[in-house]
Amino acid sequence: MTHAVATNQTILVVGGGVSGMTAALEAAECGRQVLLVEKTPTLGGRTALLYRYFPKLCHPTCGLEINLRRVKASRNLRVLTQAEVTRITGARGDYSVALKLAPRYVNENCTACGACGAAVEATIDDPYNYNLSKMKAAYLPHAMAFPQRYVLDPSIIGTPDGEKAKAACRYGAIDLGMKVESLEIRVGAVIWATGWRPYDAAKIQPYGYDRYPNVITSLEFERLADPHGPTGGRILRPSDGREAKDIAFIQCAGSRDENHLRHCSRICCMASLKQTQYVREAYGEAGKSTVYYIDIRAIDRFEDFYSKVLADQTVRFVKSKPARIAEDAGTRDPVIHGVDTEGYHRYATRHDLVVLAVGMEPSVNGADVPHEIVADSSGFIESAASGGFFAAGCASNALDVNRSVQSATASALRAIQIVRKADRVEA
Amino acid sequence: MADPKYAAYVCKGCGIGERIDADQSAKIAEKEGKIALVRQHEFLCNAEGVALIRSDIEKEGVTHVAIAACSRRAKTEAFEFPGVALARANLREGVIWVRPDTAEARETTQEMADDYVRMACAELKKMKVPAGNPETGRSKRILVVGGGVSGLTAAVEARNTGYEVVLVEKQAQLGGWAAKLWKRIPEREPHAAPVDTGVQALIDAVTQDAGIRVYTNATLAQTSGAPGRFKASIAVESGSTATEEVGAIVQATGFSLYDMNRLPELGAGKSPNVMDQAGLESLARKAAPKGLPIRRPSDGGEVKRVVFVQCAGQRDDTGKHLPYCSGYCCNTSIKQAMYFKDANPAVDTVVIYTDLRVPGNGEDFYRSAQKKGVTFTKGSVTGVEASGDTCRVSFRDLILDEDASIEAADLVVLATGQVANAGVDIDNPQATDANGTKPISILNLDYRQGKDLPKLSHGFADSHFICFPYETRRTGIYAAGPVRRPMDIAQAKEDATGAVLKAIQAAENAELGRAAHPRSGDLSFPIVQLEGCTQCKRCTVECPFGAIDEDEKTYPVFNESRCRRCGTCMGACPVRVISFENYSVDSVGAQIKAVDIPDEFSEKPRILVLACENDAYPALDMAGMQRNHYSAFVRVIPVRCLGSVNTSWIIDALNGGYDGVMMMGCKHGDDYQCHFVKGSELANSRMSKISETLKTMALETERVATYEVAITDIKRLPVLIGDYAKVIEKIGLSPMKGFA
Amino acid sequence: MGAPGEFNLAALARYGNDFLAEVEERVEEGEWVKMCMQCGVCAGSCPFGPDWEHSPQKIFMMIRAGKRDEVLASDSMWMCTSCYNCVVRCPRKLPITQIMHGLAAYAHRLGLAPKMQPTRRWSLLFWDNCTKTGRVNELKLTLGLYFMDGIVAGFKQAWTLRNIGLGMLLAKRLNPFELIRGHECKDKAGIHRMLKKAAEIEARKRGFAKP
Amino acid sequence: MAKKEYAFYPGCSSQLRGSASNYLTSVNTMCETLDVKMTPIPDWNCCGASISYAGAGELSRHVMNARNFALSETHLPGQDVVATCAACWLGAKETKQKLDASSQLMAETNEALKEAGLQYQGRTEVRHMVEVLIEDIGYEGMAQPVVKPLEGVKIAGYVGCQTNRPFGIAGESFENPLYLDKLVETLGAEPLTKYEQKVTCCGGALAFSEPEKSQKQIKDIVESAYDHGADVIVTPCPLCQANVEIYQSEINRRHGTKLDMPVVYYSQLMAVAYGATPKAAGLDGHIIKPKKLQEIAVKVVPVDLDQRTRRPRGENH
Repeated sequence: MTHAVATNQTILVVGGGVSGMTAALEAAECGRQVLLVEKTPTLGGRTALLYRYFPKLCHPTCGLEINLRRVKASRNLRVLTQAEVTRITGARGDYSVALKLAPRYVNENCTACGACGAAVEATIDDPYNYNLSKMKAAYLPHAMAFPQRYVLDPSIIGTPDGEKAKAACRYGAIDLGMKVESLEIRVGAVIWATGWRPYDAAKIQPYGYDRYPNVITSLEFERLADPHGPTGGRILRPSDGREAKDIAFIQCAGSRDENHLRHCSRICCMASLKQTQYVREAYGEAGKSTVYYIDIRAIDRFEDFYSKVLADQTVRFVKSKPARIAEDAGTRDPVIHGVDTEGYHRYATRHDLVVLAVGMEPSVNGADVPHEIVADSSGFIESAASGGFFAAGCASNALDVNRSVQSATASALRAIQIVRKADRVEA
Repeated sequence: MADPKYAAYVCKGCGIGERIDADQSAKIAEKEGKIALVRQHEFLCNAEGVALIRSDIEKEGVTHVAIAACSRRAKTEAFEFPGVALARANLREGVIWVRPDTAEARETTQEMADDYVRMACAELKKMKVPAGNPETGRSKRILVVGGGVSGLTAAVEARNTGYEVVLVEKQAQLGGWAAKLWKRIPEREPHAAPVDTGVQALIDAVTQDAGIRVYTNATLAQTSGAPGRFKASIAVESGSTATEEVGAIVQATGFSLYDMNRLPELGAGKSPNVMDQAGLESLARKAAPKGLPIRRPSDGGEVKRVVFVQCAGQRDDTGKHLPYCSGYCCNTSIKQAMYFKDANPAVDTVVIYTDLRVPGNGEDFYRSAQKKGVTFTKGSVTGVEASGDTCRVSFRDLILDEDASIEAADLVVLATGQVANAGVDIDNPQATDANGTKPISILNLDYRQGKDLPKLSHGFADSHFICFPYETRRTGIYAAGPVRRPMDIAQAKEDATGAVLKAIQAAENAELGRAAHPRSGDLSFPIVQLEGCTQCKRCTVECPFGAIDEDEKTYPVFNESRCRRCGTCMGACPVRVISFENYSVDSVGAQIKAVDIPDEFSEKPRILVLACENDAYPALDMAGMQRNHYSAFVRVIPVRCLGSVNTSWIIDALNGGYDGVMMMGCKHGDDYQCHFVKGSELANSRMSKISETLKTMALETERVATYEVAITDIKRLPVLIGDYAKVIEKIGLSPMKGFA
Repeated sequence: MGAPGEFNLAALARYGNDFLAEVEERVEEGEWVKMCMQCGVCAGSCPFGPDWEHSPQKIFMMIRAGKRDEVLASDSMWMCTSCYNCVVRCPRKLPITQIMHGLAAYAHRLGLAPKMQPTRRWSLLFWDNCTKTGRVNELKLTLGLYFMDGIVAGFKQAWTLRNIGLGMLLAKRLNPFELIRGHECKDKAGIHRMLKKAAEIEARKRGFAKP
Repeated sequence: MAKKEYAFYPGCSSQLRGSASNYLTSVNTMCETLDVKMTPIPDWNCCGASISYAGAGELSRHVMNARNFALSETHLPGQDVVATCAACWLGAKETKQKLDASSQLMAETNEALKEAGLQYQGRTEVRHMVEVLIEDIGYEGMAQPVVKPLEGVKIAGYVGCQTNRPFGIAGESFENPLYLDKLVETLGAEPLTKYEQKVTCCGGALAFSEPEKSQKQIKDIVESAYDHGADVIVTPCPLCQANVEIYQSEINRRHGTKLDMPVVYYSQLMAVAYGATPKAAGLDGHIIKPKKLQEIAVKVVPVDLDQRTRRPRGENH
């Protein structure tokens, strides 16, 4: 599908995470022509890497399955993966967009039989496990990947491994000669759904993420709990592979902090509350969770979930932003130092594992997107109603999945309003 | 349409050719499947293989295609043949990938493959290409119920998209709560000060647009019909009723404030100087436009000290007040404190909170208030006593860890929460809402299942689904704004915009006779043979979407465009008169019968697995992708929803000699994950009743088992299957073999 | 010393802005106090945290709660050893060290600081010492400190620490001649005039009575 | 004409015959080798240090520092003011920032300075000697003159507070600065990178007024150095150096410990590595003798070296 035809009645959606897929599908199911471009080799985005959603503790891949079915069923929606927008010119109702398509080295003949993966030896960091594990350099991103087609990592092109992969494929699906392609298309409206990235925990120096193996991020913790993850769903300590049963969750790791992210990332409180239930799921009464927080932001009916966790004997809450983490030289246990501000109680508490509830940073900061787009000082895009650009989901604000989908649905309508004006003009 | 012509294609790619005898499978398709045109191919999904099928369709007039290759979830873009009935036998993820590649496994693996070919052929014979719902929509107008910010936004956005709007507001004026505010919370940088509500501009846009018909002082006397042909009878002030035909509905009926008079302990009713946030807004609206300071209601005295009490009657665990958090109130108190600080920095303003909840850029707004000298105190208020013209606010200071009090507060503002105006609780029409008032119906739907939208928790008409916030249980009717979930103006506008898109989509789908989410675009629809119907009402009661009404003789009346194609009605029908063209009691029944059942001495049990196509079936696929092996004795049939499973399938299977039946559906209960809401729950209760029947058949109850399965259960499923196979081994093969 | 005339102490209301306003006007960096969000990072970061009664964040809350006497008479801010841990970690970028110093200085100016607080006396001694000649006279400073509590205590102190003194002497890091004539700036007089002026300006600006 | 020239602000403790005079000695030796000319600001005065807060007002402190700026602007135009003492650097840098940020404070300051017949234009840049080494000389530049790599010496890099916070050295973390380790490595010694007390406060400001509290800090700092097998602690701060070194005997007396850990300046390491005599490296200025360094310092310089390095150091003192 590298040759996507588009007109000024087409809506371009940038980003194939839950927000982008939603915006694209809702517009397409209203009968509009939509082109969805995704930078990575698969749709699904960040939520596909979560184990469960709060507050229902249901699985993100369940909704993803439905959305993928909708994608497969829709005749109005076309998808380009490994595609990036490099330039946008024109005005609302008629933009010309330059796309850069990275080579996959695997064509549509691929049946995802896995022979190439078995054949190559080289391994690379597995970004779908936040690099907690390695994967073959010929890979299917994950079990829910769409398109269901393998990818060759550029690092093995021109190496014997590349040739091994080619030799292993019986369907002529591997094309080592693929090059970067560029593509110029015309669209009427653009929806930015470029999502977010976890704030770089290493920058939060007092917590020693860069120095202590048993200090990890909330995103990495999701992978540890996930049966698809590097530990097959067991919560193991990076330092020694021991089961971590006494786990600390530190809120506002990078958020609400003028040294890092000024804004509140909204999701982290609920995410940590949810993760305390992973600990319970894994160990029952034997598990122990401690949440260090400033304010618990369990808004609207999320409060029910908070109350449930409050009642859980295995979970303890400490109103404190920890000052620093030290490491026990012998056991490599992280020791959290700080003060419980409700009455000023000093503590130095040892845990098996510390999970930093890292903040949400927009993946595309204002500088990287076309100048027509207005971004606030945090890098969140403020959809300018006057233009033909709209932000959806976490590109627009720190949002949970539910609110991201709302936001994406709304921006789909705004985009439709632009292109229908365009087709009026055409007619 | 021409006579059906059947063709079957057996793919040998991805190792199928090596692992099973494709010739044999092809022969089976021909002989047992009675398929005229059977072909084998080395690599069916490539361009040349697909071209072969295409040319058979064009040149040979093939109308029905069975593909024995990979899972129905794979290679969908290759195997897409518009206007052709398609059945797929899953020989890859479903057979060779879940079986060990060993000599001893070869025989059972071959049997597995052969059965799936038989099943696909049998299904194909029972399939028709759906023609689409004949009862298509006529109207694409959008009815908006409620004239507050959410409703006004919905109306304007619908118009901007080119759709006509009918707006019904029960009050005399438009604007709702927002029109009662002095200013609103900023949503853009610098988040430094309250901003204009912008509601007047919205009102003007609506009243000046000829494409929007506005009814004020009006309510819905009745709403009938379905997407594309809703009929709304609107009772207007004069007493007369107007009738409007609309394609879809946005319900933006907003909220009522939690009644502060239920909070005497916080001084409500004890002094006019104790008020809720709305009370303070009206004081501000009186004073601020004239540039006057807000004065004390009791005596018009100067206001020197204001205390804001957060979570007043909210986040309550005593059961007396609202258990939830309304989310917007922290920002609102910050905004209101700024009313005072911006006018006169000398006024003391204290916000007493337990958790300050200002997500996102609210943090900047919080910071701005601190800069202006608003004092924030983490504490829990224990009481407010009025004495003369001031109040004493007693609280526990949680930071200083001591009991404290603020004397001589001129105003005390209680941050009370939002109570949804969501109409009557259809499950319990007599129930009163959180304010103790008995709600009256808003939509007055003439639906068999009740007058209003089903409610979720705490009386809000929300969606239960995290990924699908607009999923409604009443197709074509979408809740927006605080009726759905507590929210502020900015969120309500966003929400209303999204809801309008869904409404437009529903109207468009109705016109084309297509299903709405989650089976978007599905052209099949339930067909009922009324002559066989026994008026048992199960379908009308059990339909999760209230799609089926009853006529005066209590026969079911299907409203296809309300229907979501889950098949729950089909599963419910004891006399099997409900079916879809491409999914019916027969199409599944035939697959069950097609399986070759070895005799009781073979030591080869057969276990029927009915798997939800959205979670259990993908999980089985992914188990295969991970090469997690499982028993060769199972035969899996994907179903739209466990709710669509008709008990007759189970009975027929057992009569036919199957040794056991595993039903794999989604989690049910409070946190249900069934995308048709009640499907898995209904299946579960139906199966609980089946044990009687089993006894009469002299069969062990273990022969039918239901499981809650999640899409992530790629490791668990093979284990479940293995364990169940052991159970069957233990109780022995079915005595029913050979009787069928 | 300036009793804060225009601040109505009598009617100092709990959780009112009176004391906060006083701090903002009269204490170095005092305008930052209101920006604290009570996260507690400063409290946990202070190396001398275990030694003091009120953590910085708690002192900020006490100021907002209008606890004027408790704050100004507190020994806590005198425990600050100027390590700036709290400053670099504060998520609201409050100059906490400076505020602690400012509060201490203000308490001292009002004569409310604990009289025998050793750091208060040490601080005064130091300033006095370094401004007398423009440079610190380390020997006089040390001796001055020893004899702060009188001759006897001084000799005791000097005796207990004699090895250190001796060591420093041997290491040529304590210069006995400093007693007679130590380091000093040439323009002492200029420095004194300059500091006198600075004190006047500061008093004028912060509304103190003339020093 | 030297490669680089700076206005030198030695500060009270590290002036001649001050408690850190050996710091000065070693800095001079080091600078000579690096061909860096340090001209003391004529008639410079005390910064007031952070501890003077109770007596000093805000403005008085700024005025004290501004006086030094004014003097350097007049007498050493265009040269950065370079301090070797953490407290001096911090006090001066804070004043510099405050005055840059507030024209009012600037005016008030100059109003006061006028009394001493001075005026500050606001052109001065304030830097620490460590910044000069890292940013102007660079690690390669520091490595180049090494004639006696400090082989086999295990060194704990103790940064302390005020060289590290609130300003710190550009590009270094407040919690885990690495420049001392890099420097130690540059000089051929073995850095103890895992040493976790590198930014612990020595309680210097309260050494006199709250001795037992500050000595508790010192105890941790020294004991941890022993735990990591250190031969010597290196620091950039005269207050840290003094406190951590001289109170060890007192701590031993109170706690019955046997602490005897030498504490030296980075400049001393460099001087020794550059071939300076023990005296020129200020090694004689210690209560706890840095034996390992002395051994290296007395070793004869191998002859097969270029002209520059064969010249004996420290004659001009």
